[in-house]
Amino acid sequence: MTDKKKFLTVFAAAAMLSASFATQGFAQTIKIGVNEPLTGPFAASGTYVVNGAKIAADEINAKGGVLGKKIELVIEDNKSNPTEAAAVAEKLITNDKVPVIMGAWGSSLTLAVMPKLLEYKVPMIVETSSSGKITTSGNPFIFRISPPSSVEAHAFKDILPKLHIKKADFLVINNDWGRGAAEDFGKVLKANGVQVGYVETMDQAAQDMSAQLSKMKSSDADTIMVTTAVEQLTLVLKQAAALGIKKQIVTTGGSQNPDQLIDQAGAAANGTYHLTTFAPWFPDNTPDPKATNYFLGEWKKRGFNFAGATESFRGYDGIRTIVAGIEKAGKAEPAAIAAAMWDVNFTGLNGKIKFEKQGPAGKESGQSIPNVYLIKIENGKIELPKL
Amino acid sequence: MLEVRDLVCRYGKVEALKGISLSVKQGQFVALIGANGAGKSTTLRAISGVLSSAAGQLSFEGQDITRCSAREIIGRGIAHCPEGRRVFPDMTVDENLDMGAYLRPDRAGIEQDRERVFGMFPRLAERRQQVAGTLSGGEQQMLAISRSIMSRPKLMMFDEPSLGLAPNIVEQVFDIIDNIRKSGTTVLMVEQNAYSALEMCDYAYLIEAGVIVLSGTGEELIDNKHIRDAYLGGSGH
Amino acid sequence: MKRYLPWIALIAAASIPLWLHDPYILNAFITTGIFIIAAMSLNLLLGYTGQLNLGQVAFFGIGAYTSALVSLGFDVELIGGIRVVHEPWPVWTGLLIGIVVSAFCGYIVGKLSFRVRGAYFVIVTISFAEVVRLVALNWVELTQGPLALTSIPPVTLGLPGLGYYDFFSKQSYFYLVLGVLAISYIIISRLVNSRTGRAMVALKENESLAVSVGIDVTSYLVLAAVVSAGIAGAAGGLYAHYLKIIDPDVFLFLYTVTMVIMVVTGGKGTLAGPVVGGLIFGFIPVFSRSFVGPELQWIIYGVFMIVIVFVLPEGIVPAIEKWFASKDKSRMPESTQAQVQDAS
Amino acid sequence: MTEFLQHIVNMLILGSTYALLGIGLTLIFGIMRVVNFAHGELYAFGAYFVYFVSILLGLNFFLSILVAIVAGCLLGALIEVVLLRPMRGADIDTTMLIMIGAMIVMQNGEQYIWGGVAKSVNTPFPQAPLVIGSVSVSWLSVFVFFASLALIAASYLLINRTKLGKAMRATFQDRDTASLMGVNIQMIYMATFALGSSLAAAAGALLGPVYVISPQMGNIASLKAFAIVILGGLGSIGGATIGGFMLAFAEEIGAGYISSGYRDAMGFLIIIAVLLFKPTGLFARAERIG
Amino acid sequence: MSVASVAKAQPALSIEHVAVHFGGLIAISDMTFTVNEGEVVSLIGPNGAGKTTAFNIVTGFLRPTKGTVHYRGAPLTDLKPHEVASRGLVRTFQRTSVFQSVNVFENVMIGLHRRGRSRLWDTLLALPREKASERELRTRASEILAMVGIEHRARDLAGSLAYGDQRLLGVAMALAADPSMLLLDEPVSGMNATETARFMELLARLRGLGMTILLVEHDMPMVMGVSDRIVVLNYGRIIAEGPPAAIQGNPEVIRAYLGEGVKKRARGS
Repeated sequence: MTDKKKFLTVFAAAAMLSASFATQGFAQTIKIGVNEPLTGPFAASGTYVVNGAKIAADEINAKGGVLGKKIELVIEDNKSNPTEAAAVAEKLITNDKVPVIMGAWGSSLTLAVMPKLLEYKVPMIVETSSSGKITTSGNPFIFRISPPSSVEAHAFKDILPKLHIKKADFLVINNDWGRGAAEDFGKVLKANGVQVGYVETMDQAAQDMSAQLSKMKSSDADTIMVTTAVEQLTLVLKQAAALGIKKQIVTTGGSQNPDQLIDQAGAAANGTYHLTTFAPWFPDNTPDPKATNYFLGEWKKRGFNFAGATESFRGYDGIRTIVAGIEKAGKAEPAAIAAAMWDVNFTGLNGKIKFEKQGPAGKESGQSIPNVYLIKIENGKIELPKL
Repeated sequence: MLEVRDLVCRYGKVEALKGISLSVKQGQFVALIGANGAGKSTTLRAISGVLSSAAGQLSFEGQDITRCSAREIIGRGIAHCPEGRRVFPDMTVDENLDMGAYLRPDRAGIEQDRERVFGMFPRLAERRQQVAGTLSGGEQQMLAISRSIMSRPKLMMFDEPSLGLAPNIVEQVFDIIDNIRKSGTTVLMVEQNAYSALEMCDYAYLIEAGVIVLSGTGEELIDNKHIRDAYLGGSGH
Repeated sequence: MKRYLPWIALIAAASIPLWLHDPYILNAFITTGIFIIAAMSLNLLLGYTGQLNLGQVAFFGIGAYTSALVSLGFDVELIGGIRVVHEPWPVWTGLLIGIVVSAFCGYIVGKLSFRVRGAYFVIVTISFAEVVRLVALNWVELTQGPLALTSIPPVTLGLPGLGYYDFFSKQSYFYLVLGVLAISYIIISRLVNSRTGRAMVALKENESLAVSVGIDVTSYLVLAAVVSAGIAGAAGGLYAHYLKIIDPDVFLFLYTVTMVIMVVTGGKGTLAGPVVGGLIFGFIPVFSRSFVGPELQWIIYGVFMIVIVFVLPEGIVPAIEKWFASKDKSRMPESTQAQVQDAS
Repeated sequence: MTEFLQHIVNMLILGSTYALLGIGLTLIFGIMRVVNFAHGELYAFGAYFVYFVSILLGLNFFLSILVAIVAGCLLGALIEVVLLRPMRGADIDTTMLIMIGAMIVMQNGEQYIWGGVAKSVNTPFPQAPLVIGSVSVSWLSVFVFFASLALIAASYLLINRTKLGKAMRATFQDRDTASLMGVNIQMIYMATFALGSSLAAAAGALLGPVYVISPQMGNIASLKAFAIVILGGLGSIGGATIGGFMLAFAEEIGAGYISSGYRDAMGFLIIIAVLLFKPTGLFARAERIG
Repeated sequence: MSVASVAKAQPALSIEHVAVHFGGLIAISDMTFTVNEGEVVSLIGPNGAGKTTAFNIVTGFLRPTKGTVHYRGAPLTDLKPHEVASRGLVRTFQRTSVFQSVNVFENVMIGLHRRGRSRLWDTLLALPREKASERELRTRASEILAMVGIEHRARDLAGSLAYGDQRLLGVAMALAADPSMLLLDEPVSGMNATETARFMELLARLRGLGMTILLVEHDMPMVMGVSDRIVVLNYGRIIAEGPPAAIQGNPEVIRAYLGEGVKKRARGS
């Protein structure tokens, strides 16, 4: 009996806490679905994206909303699990009747949602995932604002000569993102006369990479190209330093969160280069300094740590893109929004957001090409290197 | 000293003891004999608290111990040397002895008893650091007895100490038990080797199918034909 | 009465799409149904032979990958330069081949791993699932690795020249899943109520006694593993063609845990157990989603699971049966009564 | 050769922490027959506790490791009393399910409290590595290595030399006879679970600062711990120690010379091979009949 | 029962020079004896004498260190337990010899396993052969239950039966496995006098059917009452063999059972 009582108390507590999570709905709103991982392995990044999205929503509502209505984010957790991501999309579309979605963070999550978009003909803004398949598989409801590895690699071509790389090893996370990056960057390197040595992978959950790094320590490459999320990257840098590796390290992917790196990897982060798509350290160098400053100010006001800004801006831009689409469409209906997305053209935090067609003719997906920056961490500070 | 009244024990559906009464007086050597499966071991297990009784009373030194746990019972001074020796096979001889003295706080006394035990069993002294599982059957039995001694019991209960031992070892074991009793410890022994037990004991109970059918001094019982029938099945059954 | 219960349940389930028009709930029924099938397959091993396979998800995933690859086609080069090219086949053949391949893997795993029992068996099966996951992750040429197999076609039935029926709509897929579920249920119930099932129960209860009456334990364990793997493979195939994408995440340990939860809370060793447990734990997330934050949904899930195990350690279905039995004053399930009456 | 030496050094450091994880689990399984899926969560708990005490409360780093170990011990005792004691005598998959439930609750509790963003702990050790010849290793890792060895030795002494340890071993070997000796079996169970938990927490407290601390860190720790325990044989401390080093060796060599993608597969392949050829693990004695 | 009436004195089971060592421990040192067709032989001896070990050797649960076991001329030594059972040698166990959580009728149905004819496909497709086979098995099961006299408990869980009835059910299961020879391990231990008497009647009936029986038992009156011959084991070797009357008076046997006075008592009694 006492056990029962105890659990009842827990349930009561759970119900009370839930109040803070419940979304308050009111009749005259335009709903926007947000399908992000809030639990599971990708929870940290997913939460950042959602926080960025909330800033955008509040900003837009403060300015009177869109089409005379306020917007309302319907945020659902896809548990970092493809089955759930698909179920969440279904719920958002059929239960909450959202006309447009932002999601679903990672590529496998996004790929799992895509058939649902086709089924219900609802557009989705893809804010994070980088797999080439997303925009090339013929799903006309996909509009991506994050750069796939090929875009990044293409931009890297111009930076490449200045880094004086002769031979590079790759250490990438063993998922679509890491493997895609190794492939696309490998192509660009080879095309520009740089040799490619080892291509090593690390499991998503792996914490010890010293075996892979020891192997690279004794290779004759001068550079290690690393692609992974910030947590694992921190470990790679720390472990590389511990192994006494003194090679040039360049990271790709744009979501490494350099501030967190400096904070957590310390001196091990010094001298490393990072390809990034948003540069909040130099707001005046960003494409839209005013927006950047507003966003960073809000971010700070809400008590989030600065480091998260490099991830959350994607959520911020994602919602702004959606609202721009709704405005162009003139009504909050899926088909109209999907059609209007092609006309969206504004400056986001990381460059122009304008969709180009990709994929098989007649059912192309949209892909926006953002800016790519190379930054360097030097003495615990972030610099735009003068190359 | 030990008083057992109308003890009933069950294993699931099977009533193993159907109301056993017996008593052991201070300084006495009491034997409990009977054929296999008669309920001898069950009686000891019930007394030492490993098995809970379904009905009846147990008292020790005038105090009721019916509901006491095994830990409390050994704390009161009843040691149970189980059937089949049951030494801890992967622990050394020394460690097994330590386990025997588990509830005793007096380090000096424990060491004194350890020396005493090694005096009694020089073979064990030689094998102090050997793991018990590698000892011979006879050595294991001696270890099991020593382990019980280490708790400094007032009453020692032996369950089939001769089981599975070669005849010359059996003789040695009985001598040891006899010595323990001579040193003043009260003994309750379960034994299927009836004649040896009867010869050694002051008083004996014959148990058959969970019931005490006969009791008396060893001398009285040793010539009783009923004993042989109980074991080998006779015409009188 | 009890005999007709499964049929009543089936008819009730079949009526769902007629009155339920919420696609989200229907979607939840479909995915839950798929996991119920997988849980039923686990129950055959855990509930009837007493072997806990914590790598059941391996068969689920193998079924999913095989079915997807058969219907998508592939082109791989094996060691020694042998090139294997496979042109896409109709989806229903994919499902069947997926079942066969899973069952075959079940045979291999059963043959090897039933040499160990208890906790050792549990760990061998976990290890097997992990190895299969890593193969799926790293054999990029075949499985696309983490890039996932996408554009998996929906299930179609039919033959060239005779026309096809495709299970594209949610309603039709619901019936497909329900059909496979019913067939799996019938297969398992026939199996466990036969000579084979008695042999399985016997070896679960007391292996020595079972062999002493001439039951060849290993062969029945392997048989159970084969059938169980085949059914899990069918569930995996349904999953792949419903979600239309699979990646190595289908081998997540979490999925096996989900199956175990469904089986144990529902009541292992009962036919209805996985169905009841599956419905409960399939729908807890659906309902808790609407009023509780993400982490708390999980916490509720975990707490609820512990509560069920504490309150009804044998599972829900046995508890209900006992309750009815105590009301009826007749202690035996009806099926056995029927047999006895038959016999006398 | 240089590379090989570096791999060996990596293996020793990794192995020592693996061993620590494995010992806790093997004790719990060996004595209590509980498949403890929450083991990894106690590892994560230890790591978070160090973060909490040393960063948020600002206590000394070494002291906070000690505090985390004690906290892990208490939490283990609590779990045993609340979740396992009432279910004593239930079959192995029932208790396993309870521990899976505890795992889900704890992992999401961590995320609820700390958020999903990984935490890191700064340590008083210099960032520059210790370099000996061609081999290089961080000072923190050196500390972790020796601290792990010390903890392994301490648990070995606890089990072999103390009264409590002897009672645990006696309970493991023959529960009934142990209770005849006056051993309080309930207390031994609680102590075992608390000890196993504190070792897991210790591993987390030591490794948290080496790696980063996230709610997911327990998953992989549990999986590795199971692998180690199986390699070494259930219930054997020495076995778990060697198993830990073996797993680390297989992973290092697998990743260094075969394929990093199959790094984690190496351990499992060895396990499958070990169980098929020597089903009781490499170092366990065959269980006794009766 | 499909027991052929073979002329007596023809050996059915022969155990030759069997020895069993567990590590250093010698459980059986050298054991040779035979059981003839249709005979009831009891294997007795004090606790730990090696009786159950001998049973385990014969039924394939243990491999002998040395020696051979033949049944009806064919060697059994390398067979697995279920293979031994299918040669017609079926045993019961000392303690739990029924499936506790299954009902009595199903227990016998499990015992009938070997006699089922249905294959996997018959079962899955519910073919006529499956039904026929099941019907046949059910009839058999009822017959066997009636024979041992517990048909009125058919629907009860085996675990809920009185101990004596459980032992009877154990024998019923063994009988269901179609034996030509039964090996009963302490069948009446824990039974009361009435139950034992009933059991002895059952044994007599089985014997009348020509069944060969090897018995391990502690209940001496029962052993003396049913056995044609008794084999006495002590310390892993045979110390006496012969008809009940001879065994009862054998001083060696008495010594084995009752021990001998160490000091006061003279040899023998």
